[in-house]
Amino acid sequence: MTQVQQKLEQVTVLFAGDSGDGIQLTGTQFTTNTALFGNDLSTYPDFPAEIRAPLGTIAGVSGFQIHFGSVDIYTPGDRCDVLVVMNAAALKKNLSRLKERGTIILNTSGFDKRNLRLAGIKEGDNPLINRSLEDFKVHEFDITKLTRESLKESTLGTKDRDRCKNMFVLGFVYWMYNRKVDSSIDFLKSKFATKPEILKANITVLKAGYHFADTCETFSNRFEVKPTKMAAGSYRNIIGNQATALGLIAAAHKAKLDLFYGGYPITPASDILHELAKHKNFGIKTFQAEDEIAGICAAIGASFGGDLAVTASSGPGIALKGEALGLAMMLEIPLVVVNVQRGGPSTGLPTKTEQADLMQAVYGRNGEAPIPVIAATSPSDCFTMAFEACRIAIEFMTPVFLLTDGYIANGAEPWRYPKTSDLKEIKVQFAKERTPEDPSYLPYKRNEKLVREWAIPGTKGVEHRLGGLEKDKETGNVSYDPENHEYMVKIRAQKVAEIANHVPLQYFDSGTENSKLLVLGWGSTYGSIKTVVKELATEGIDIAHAQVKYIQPMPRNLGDLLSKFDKILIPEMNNGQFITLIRDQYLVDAKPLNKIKGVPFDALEIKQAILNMLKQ
Amino acid sequence: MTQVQQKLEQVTVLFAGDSGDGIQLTGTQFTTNTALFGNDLSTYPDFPAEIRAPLGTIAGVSGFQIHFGSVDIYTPGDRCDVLVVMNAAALKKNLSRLKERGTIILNTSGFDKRNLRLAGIKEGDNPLINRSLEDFKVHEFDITKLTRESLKESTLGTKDRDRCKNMFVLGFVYWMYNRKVDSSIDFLKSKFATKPEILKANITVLKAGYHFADTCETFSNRFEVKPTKMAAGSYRNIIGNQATALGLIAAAHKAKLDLFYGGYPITPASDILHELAKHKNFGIKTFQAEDEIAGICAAIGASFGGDLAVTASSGPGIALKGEALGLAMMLEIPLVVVNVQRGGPSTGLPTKTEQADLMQAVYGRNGEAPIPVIAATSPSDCFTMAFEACRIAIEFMTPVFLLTDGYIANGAEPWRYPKTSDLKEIKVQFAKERTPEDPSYLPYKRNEKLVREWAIPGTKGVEHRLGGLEKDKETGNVSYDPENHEYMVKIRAQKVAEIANHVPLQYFDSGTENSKLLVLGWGSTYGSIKTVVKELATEGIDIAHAQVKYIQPMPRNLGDLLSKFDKILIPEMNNGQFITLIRDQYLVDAKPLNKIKGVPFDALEIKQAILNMLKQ
Amino acid sequence: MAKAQDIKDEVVKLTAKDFVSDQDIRWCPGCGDYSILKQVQSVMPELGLPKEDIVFISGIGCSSRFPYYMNTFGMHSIHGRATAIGSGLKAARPDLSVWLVTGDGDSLSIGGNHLIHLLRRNFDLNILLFNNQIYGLTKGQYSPTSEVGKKTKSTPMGSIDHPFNPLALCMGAEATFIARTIDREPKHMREILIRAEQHKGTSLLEIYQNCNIFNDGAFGGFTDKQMKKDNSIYLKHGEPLVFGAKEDKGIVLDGFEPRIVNISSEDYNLSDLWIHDEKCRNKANILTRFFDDPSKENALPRPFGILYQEDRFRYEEALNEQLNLVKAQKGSPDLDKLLAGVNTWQVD
Amino acid sequence: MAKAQDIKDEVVKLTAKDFVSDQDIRWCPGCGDYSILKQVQSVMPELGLPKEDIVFISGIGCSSRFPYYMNTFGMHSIHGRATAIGSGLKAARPDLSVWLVTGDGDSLSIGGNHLIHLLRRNFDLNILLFNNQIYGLTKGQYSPTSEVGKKTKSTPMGSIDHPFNPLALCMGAEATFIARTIDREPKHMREILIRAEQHKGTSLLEIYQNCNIFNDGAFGGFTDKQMKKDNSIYLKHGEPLVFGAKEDKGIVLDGFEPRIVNISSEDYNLSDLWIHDEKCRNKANILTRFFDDPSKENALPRPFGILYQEDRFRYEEALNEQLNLVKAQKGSPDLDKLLAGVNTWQVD
Ligand SMILES: Cc1ncc(C[n+]2csc(CCOP(=O)(O)OP(=O)(O)O)c2C)c(N)n1
Ligand SMILES: Cc1ncc(C[n+]2csc(CCOP(=O)(O)OP(=O)(O)O)c2C)c(N)n1
Ligand code: SF4
Ligand code: SF4
Ligand SMILES: [Mg+2]
Ligand SMILES: [Mg+2]
Repeated sequence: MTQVQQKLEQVTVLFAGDSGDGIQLTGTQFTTNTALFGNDLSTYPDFPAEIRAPLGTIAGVSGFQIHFGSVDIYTPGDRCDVLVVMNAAALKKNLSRLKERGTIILNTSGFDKRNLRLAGIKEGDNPLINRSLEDFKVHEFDITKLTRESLKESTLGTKDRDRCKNMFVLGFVYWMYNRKVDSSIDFLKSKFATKPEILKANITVLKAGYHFADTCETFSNRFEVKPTKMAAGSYRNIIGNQATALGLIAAAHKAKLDLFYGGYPITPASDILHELAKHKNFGIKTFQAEDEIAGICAAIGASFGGDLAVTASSGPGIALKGEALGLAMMLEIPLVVVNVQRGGPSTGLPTKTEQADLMQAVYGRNGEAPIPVIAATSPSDCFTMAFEACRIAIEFMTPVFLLTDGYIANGAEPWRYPKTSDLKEIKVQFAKERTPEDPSYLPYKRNEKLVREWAIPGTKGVEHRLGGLEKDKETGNVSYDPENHEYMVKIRAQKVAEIANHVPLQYFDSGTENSKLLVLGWGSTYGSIKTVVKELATEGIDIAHAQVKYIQPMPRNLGDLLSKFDKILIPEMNNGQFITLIRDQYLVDAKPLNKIKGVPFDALEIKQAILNMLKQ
Repeated sequence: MTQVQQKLEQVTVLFAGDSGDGIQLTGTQFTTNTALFGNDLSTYPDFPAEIRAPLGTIAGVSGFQIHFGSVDIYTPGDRCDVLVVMNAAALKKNLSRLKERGTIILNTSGFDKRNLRLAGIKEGDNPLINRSLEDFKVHEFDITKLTRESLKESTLGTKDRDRCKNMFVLGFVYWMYNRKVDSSIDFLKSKFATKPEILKANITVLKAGYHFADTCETFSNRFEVKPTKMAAGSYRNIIGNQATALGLIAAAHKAKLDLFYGGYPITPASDILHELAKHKNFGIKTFQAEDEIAGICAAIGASFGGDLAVTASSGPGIALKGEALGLAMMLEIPLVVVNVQRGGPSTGLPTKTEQADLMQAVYGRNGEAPIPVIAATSPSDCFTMAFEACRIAIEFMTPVFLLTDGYIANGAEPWRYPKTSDLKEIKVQFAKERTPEDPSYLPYKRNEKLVREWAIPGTKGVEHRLGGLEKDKETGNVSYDPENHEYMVKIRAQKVAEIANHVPLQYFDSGTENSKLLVLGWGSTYGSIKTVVKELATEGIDIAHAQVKYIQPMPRNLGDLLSKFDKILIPEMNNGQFITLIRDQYLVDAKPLNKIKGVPFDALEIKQAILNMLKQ
Repeated sequence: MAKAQDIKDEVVKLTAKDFVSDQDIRWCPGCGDYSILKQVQSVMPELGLPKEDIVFISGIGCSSRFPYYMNTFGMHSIHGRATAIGSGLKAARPDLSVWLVTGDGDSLSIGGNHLIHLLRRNFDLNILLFNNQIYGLTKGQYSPTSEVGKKTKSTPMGSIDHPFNPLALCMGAEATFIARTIDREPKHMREILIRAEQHKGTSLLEIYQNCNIFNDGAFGGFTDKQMKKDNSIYLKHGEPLVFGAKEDKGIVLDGFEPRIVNISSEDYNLSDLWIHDEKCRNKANILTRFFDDPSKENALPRPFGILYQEDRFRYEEALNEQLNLVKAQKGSPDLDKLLAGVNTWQVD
Repeated sequence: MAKAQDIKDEVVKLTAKDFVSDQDIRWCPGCGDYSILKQVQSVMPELGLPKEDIVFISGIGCSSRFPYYMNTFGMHSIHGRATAIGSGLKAARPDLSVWLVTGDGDSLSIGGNHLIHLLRRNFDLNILLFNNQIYGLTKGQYSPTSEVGKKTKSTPMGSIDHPFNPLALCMGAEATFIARTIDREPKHMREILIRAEQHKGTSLLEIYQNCNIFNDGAFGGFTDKQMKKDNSIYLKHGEPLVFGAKEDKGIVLDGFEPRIVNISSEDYNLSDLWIHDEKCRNKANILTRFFDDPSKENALPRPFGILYQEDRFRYEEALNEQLNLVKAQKGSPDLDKLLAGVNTWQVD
């Protein structure tokens, strides 16, 4: 039969199934393949909160969404073109995310009585029967059976055979998008190097899926998504948390410091620890502490000793670090604190995303304790900003907050990775040895950037004592002097303010100061806003977009830039936090657009808000 | 010799000496006497940071300032009329606080070689010799010797005798201000009931000081400060922390609940625990926990059990409570959290005052975790606001922050104490028992004020499970539903906002909306601002003054009120925190006046700022 | 734990089913937590308490989901703090039967401090410590009870933290009731649960729990049919320390060192053996150190049952005594008097 | 603690004075802290280390002011966290000699968790725990080591918390070096300080310290000339447990119970006595329970000296071994390779 080959600019595929169905693996395999093929892409996994949520239920559904194209891609996509579902619960949970007249690839064996019951679907409502899917293009087949059949020869048990069914799906989708299966075969070979039977079975099923698609009657269309025109360079695919870890390693490497990580596991930050632990050959010391307080305190100890010290956590864990953060600020030693934000408050929604810890980062300490705060905008930007956090921490002898969130931390995208030699230099100037003849050492003497020296143990002649009590402005000795206290509070604030002179100016990502409206974002809303603003441009609506990554202090020119606009819209995945900083600092009547659903903005939501605001 | 009796409207006396000199006792005795005499007054003790700071040094100086008058008194006074110093260090530290041509009462035995050296005064600079005190009225005598002489008969050892010298000073000052010594004799009798020798010695010296002043030649003036015309009622003198404790007890009493206090000692909040522990007969359970986290968590447990639960601390301790506060907010159970603010950041200046934990109270938690924040304006207002904190916590099922600070917590003033029957009612409506026939219990169902019920263990039929994960809006079961999450985040915020309908409207303490400038204060700056604004009024300058006590949510009419002014000045003992809330919420260009010296504003400082602003 | 003081008269006879909540259970299929839940639900009716007088409090972790599944009052609190919350609740409400559920991470890592302080204060409540030697909920990092060398995501080269011996730690922290059981011995678990509840004071019950996803078989030596009898010893007060598939092995004390002997041989018989005495702290301390890896040659068997039990005053009891005493001394509280204080004056 | 690895060649012979900082001491006159400071300063030169290789870290409390007075590197950190900060420092810088100074509140109340975890990890550093059985700095509330019934500002009717036995707790927490000394026995203190420094692993030294302002005489039983010899026993490895003003009393073990006997009588002589063995955990556990109130009839004497010492691998050592191993395996780090990862593609 003739197969039409249809060209597409962009496609969103959502793989969904039980958490035991290997959905995440299918998704990452398809991602790697797509990246190597040369498409721009963005992914977003959606785990259930449970380790092994009850089989077949809505709560147990695991999803992986990939958006790829021959054009630039900024988000994992709002709604999907293709929905792959392994069982009834996966369909029920995700159907609303499918575009009108979208395609469904459906495993019929996941729609038996038991599965319907577990998904909470009454028997009469079985979507395979009740015509509710009529408006979609549905391709249904019994994947379980097909998998078993293709493994008739295998010596594996049923359980192990059934585990291969995700490969059937993968093969099927590869065929749909005209792809080669080689990258996945390579992957399987290394993954199952010691388990030849399993390896064989997986490859067999992968190919079976591919060939099935090729030969079965149901499919008449094959799609082609041409490689994206990307800037020249070397690319790889990268996940946010991994990028954060690499950024930290790269910064330590450039600064010629050992990296010390002190932390306590917490979703969704743990993977930073896991990633760092893999690269001990870079001299990285990872310390899994007894709690978050010990994690940051160990990092403070290591920083005092001269390591580049890092701690990471998510909201509840960061809450525990407030007191120690105040100490680090007072000691004026380098420290990077990563908050991979998740749905809050309290334990909240650990596996969901949110941007609601911004105020905690800016204000969540006792006393006047200003700390620089920066935020990453995308998975690969985590690398850039982690590197920046280290640079600022070291160059300004200060703790620095880096905010990412579950969305970009677990998401992936292609990354034009830099060469070591292209990375900024980070200069560490430890205090030098002194002889008894030198005047006595003044640990709180500051340079022109208001920064004091890093004087580490082992350095002759610079022995000194630090502490959390207010300190004399030069000797660092305890001082209760009122004037000194005011001086110190102000100089610490000025030092942080001074950082504004050493970070990039704010720029428009789209539009100009003559645009009708400014969308001002921060952090991970970047992709959603960018997508909308580009779309509006094609519709002839000129919107400006600036994405703030340096939040405390804000870029020097931000006030100026804001003053050009009558209408400013600030979308945030929280109940309005960044907007309070903007209104306070610049007295502009910016308007909020808040989404607090544990998931990123859909482009449509932002578009609607812009259009509404333009009308007013 | 004839003694002139001079009438004064107000006087400030500062007692200063070594921390072993009994200065605090002298001060409190004089305070009680003054209060009983009928003067309005305000006091402020100034302890050294050390338990027993090195004898004779500046660091070891303990001070007690009392400002009293026949007119209304709002602060402990900026500069003093009379400075009593027991040694050289006390003089050196405090001389700058004495008014021009003020009076010094000076113990010469505190100016020997050793004392001068310890105070860091070169021998040539001995103020008793070098005429540097010429412009003041100095009364110097050897108090140590005089004390010893008056105790010639006593069987006490020298150390015990010397300990009485503060009584000599007290007697002396009583005479100066035309007072009876009876109240102090009563006090001594009860204090030393079991130590007759010490009692006798103290009374002897007290009288000796009194008579010495009467007979010695140095003194020609005796002063009279007439009783203040105060509103009719019963008065007592009260210290801020004591008032806080009484407010909590009173609220529990009115609500007919047991009071549970869980906390960990920290300066300057410990006295709340100490005071509560004294009144166990009110059924108060005080629990000295292993740390601040355990303190608040124990309180959460007690609140879950149906007690009125309270925890108190200061900045560093509050920093540790952030995570648990988020939980309490999520559980929606009553909890009062008192922060007696001290100089920060980090360990900071533990014995000094500051208002720098406001942002921590408003924003210092992960996720969207709004909590009502209120603040007390004076020592006696701590009672009112502690009571209010309890009322709001119970009526709105929420944790509530009460902010006081070292200044008002340790300061004292006369208090027209209320009758139990005059206090607002606090209605507790526990969930009622249910039978299996009743529809199943919905722990998160809300009433018209958006408040859920308090359903405590032991109540049949309302068994339910709470937790820090996001909860279904009615059943309280864990819910990952996106819409439910957004709904819950918003409803929790609305509930807090709703409180604005149940607190007093903001009013002008002085001035009107036609005044030229508004001074907008919060918390403990009340007295200083009030003093200035009154003074300016007498000079014909009409300034409005409003003091905000309900900070989150702000009073309903505050925006309106602010919109009437072109010039708004916000004085704070921090680097500008309240002002960020005002600017953000009302977009008014208020101007800051910040003092970060660990001590309250002098009236002059505020006056200057007002006058400058009026000129612009 | 003591029975709640004023047992309501109208207590109807409850069954295990009455303690099953309406929530779907979210543990992995095969998780040891299921068995523990079932045993707890099945001993609840034996407390003779109405459901509303029972409270389950937990921290965070797989194990800490427990309260959701109990049809009693419950709180799923924050990580490591169930012990502190339970202390406050018990101080406020001595009449309740309070149960704390916690994991090895929750209680011994982040919550270590509250645990040891609770033990010394001896509030009358029960702690069920689910030890699976792993962080389950955060997907498998090593825990403070994991063995040295454990390879996990956070320790790809093996962990280098010497682990806690939880019962030894609790002994050092002044615990008054120390016991151990295991998910796969339901009968034993029920027995010990009842003894824990009967103990007046803090009962610390360590439950070995298999995490079949991240640490499967961690306690295989004590559950495997072939091996368990040689690796475990089930303690009974007043009885000699006998174990082994054939009940042929016993423990004697060689000076201060415990040693395994063969009691079927000529050299030793039952009367030579160490007699278990729950009340002896020094013996209990040695028993907690029966902690060998069971795969080791000549490993001492792991003790199950009650290692130690002591009667000591309860915090909440002492607290209430003070409250009663002061009320007796000072009479009923008079708020007006308190507000007035000592020195007052009148302005007319 | 081991001597720092690369002792600088040019170490000049230092004296106690070299370790005196320029800060005025702010403790109350008569405070036991003075004596401890002096002994520490006087043993410092014996370490044979240059000043810059020594670091003192403390938490908050009177005792925690200590680092200010030492002319070495130092950090006066936050309450309860010196142990955690010290762990990180030692992990980062195994070459340094690290000393932690902490109070009974700082280490056992708020800092309890980090203390027990530090002990199990066995970082090679020294903990000086100043135990004055009170919160000094906050003006005299009872502490976790205060005796039951203690009347303080926060407990006007007497405290109702059963206290910790610090050394028993530390034994339970897998400590490898446990010792006790007292402010009023400077010579003994110096000896033990040196032993603590020599121990490779975490050395936990409890120092009884008189707070003459808020808890004067708490250790009077062990300092009073008349009584101290009858109330204290100074342990020596390999020697029998003898004490008493006339050296006439000894300890024997009656089964598992220690008992005081008169060795001047006929019934017992030296060879009957318990021989101190620092290496025996079971004996050490019993020794930590020599914890009677000395005023009690027949009180067991309080042990001073080293109760327990064990050799176990140090965390920072294992950490560095792993780092070296992986470097040996993977070769020197190549950042470009790391950044590129496994799957890359080229766009021209
Ligand atoms: C403050 C805080 N830190 C970290 C976490 C993440 N976290 C949740 S459970 C857990 C450990 C779980 O281990 P365990 O207590 O042994 O329970 P298990 O899942 O094994 O039953 C961690 C680290 C959290 N929820 N809160
Ligand atoms: C987070 C925090 N909580 C509480 C305090 C108050 N605080 C300072 S020291 C201390 C206890 C001191 O006792 P201890 O450790 O025994 O030291 P000591 O003063 O007796 O030497 C307390 C409660 C604090 N500084 N920080
Ligand atoms: S991860 Fe382990 S402990 Fe958690 S539910 Fe699954 S099997 Fe049980
Ligand atoms: S209060 Fe006690 S411990 Fe603190 S310095 Fe004074 S005597 Fe020493
Ligand atoms: Mg576990
Ligand atoms: Mg102490």
